[in-house]
Amino acid sequence: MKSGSGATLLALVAAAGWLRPDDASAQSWNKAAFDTKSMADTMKALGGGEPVQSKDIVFFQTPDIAENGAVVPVGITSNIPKTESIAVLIEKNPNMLAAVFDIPPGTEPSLSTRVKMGQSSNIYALVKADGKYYFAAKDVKVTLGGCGG
Amino acid sequence: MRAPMTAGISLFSALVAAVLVGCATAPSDERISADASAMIKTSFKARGQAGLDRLEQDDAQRLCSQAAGKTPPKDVAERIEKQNLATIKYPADGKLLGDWKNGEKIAQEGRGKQYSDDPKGPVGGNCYACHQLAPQELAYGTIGPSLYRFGKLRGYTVETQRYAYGKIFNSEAFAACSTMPRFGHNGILSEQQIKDVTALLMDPASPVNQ
Amino acid sequence: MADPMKIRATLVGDSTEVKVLMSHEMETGQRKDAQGAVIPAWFIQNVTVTHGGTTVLAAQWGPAVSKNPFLSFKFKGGAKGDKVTIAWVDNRGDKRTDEATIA
Amino acid sequence: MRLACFAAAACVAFAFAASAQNSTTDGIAKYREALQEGNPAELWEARGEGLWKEPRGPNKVSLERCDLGLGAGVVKGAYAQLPKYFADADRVMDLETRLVWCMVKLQGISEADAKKNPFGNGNDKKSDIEALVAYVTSESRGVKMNVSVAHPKEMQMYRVGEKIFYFRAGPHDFGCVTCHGGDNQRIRLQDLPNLTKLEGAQKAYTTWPAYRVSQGELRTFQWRLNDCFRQQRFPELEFGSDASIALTMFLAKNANGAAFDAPAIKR
Repeated sequence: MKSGSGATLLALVAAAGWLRPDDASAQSWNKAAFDTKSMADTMKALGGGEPVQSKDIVFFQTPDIAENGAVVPVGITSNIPKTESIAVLIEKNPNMLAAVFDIPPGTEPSLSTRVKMGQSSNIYALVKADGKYYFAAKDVKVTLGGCGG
Repeated sequence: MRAPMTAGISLFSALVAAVLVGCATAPSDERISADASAMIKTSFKARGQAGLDRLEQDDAQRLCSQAAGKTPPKDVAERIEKQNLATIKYPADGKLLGDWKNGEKIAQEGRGKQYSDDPKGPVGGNCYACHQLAPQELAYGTIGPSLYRFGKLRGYTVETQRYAYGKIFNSEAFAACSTMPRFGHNGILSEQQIKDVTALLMDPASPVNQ
Repeated sequence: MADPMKIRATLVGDSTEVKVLMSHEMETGQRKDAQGAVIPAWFIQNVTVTHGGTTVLAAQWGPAVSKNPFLSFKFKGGAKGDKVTIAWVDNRGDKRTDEATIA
Repeated sequence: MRLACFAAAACVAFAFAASAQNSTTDGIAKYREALQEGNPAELWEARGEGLWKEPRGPNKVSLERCDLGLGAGVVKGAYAQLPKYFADADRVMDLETRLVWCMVKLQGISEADAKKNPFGNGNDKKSDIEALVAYVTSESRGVKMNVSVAHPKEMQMYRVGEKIFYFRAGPHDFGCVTCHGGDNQRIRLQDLPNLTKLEGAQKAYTTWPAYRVSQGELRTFQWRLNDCFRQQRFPELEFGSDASIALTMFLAKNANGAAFDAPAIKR
């Protein structure tokens, strides 16, 4: 977690571009954010402030070890007031960004879904609350399969 | 009163009849085995590199199937072990240890001989499926014993090298009806591959012996 | 056309819990077929959940969301008998809309 | 034990490996638990129910008059009593072969067409059989397994199935028993049920069919057997073959008494 976290933070900030409020209402899809394939690419798209690590973002139902990387359950709860959106990023996937959820008022800032992981990696939960960005990280190991397919 | 009595008697006679019929017609164990062999022949189709000839059992396979997961009777076990011991071919150059790094790759490789595998593709020993070897690999199976520190515990002697090579070549030479494949005897691994896996077990520098 | 979603909407206290399974390949665009040709990306990009005409969740997904996606969340304000509507659109423009009654 | 380990530095490495192993097992247990919250098998169940009720085939009739052993059209609890002997076919049948029978006899679909796609592969090759199996088996959830060997042909299938379980052949000398004849065994990190014991047979049989997250597909018991034989390095087990039914009979009967609990979700 510590090593390379500077670069990671920059990457997270870069990804923040998709979280502009006007994206939520329309059926838009932020290609630039989903297309970034590396830290370097992501950094080029810089914009927005640096996110702050927060203990108020909690992972639930997210295993330490995934028996199969094709389906990794991820549950994220944000206890930060005025949470507007929650994003799921996988550090070592070819494209880091997996999903973004906009949370309107009245919807609990807590959800669970399932993502693919190519290898053991950090999962980041990135939260936008009251215009500011926060994140939490969880290391998930992906094990080998069985009898060689 | 009458009705239940009648019912009771007829139920009783039905049971007797059933038992008698059962005794008269229940096929013998040999008959069932023969039926099973016949059924297997009509229930599979050749695919890829796996032809129907693979359903033909050799002596050891037939006797071990009869033993039904248990150790066969002592005389049968001795016969199987003797036959299989005679098949072991030690390397002509006398060198039993290859490269443990290749051995580790072979131990990790699960592909080979399945109808879904490329016949030209890699064939591995898949040792980790059943055995613990190098402690760095946590995803190991437990069908076979742990082989962690195999050489260190037994001593790096030529005798142990020969045992390890021979066991990989033909496991049934040492334990009739072992669950371990006869890698050399059945042509799964080449002589060089068996040397490499032997090195994984017996080379003092191998991670297995750290 | 895509198979229907499987949606469960349940009143838990004063919140409605929504659990949905969607039938979709969620192909990454990075896999190759047996002939070595790249299998084109094909995945759900937008998911919108509405209740009484109001959006209660809007999502953008990339191909890293698992095949046959699962999503679970809660919103306040639902009542038994109300309808919850879920719609998705994928990168080919295929769409699917299904609804469930809050139980 | 601990003191002895303390003395030898190398022992520490071993103890570390052992504890890493335990946390691996615990972690995987938690992973499996997390998967239970939503099972995509439900998508197959829903499609299967639709297929069951939809008039199809040249005869344009549904499968709602199909007799799965408890009478025409009775689906509830039917799977918990299969395989069984069907007088109309004069054969012991498992669910898959019975579904094929009904598709042929009721709907007028040719046997070749009914059997042509038993194991689906993605959106373009969805299997009707897998969907129907998902639906029918879901209607036995919670029902106690109660497979009969009262008919001589059922008993014959059971006994032959047992022999096939122990049948070792092929380049690796494998049989079902190789992986499923001992207690507390694993392949890599996958637990292997001991199918020769009541508890193992019950746990294994009552959790198929299952959604396999590694494939993103719902897989039936016929698939389970087919893929076991592939890994045994055998030729391909034919769908609905007698050997497949015999083995199913052996394993299903051994699971008697346990509540059926599928479609499940597995790695």
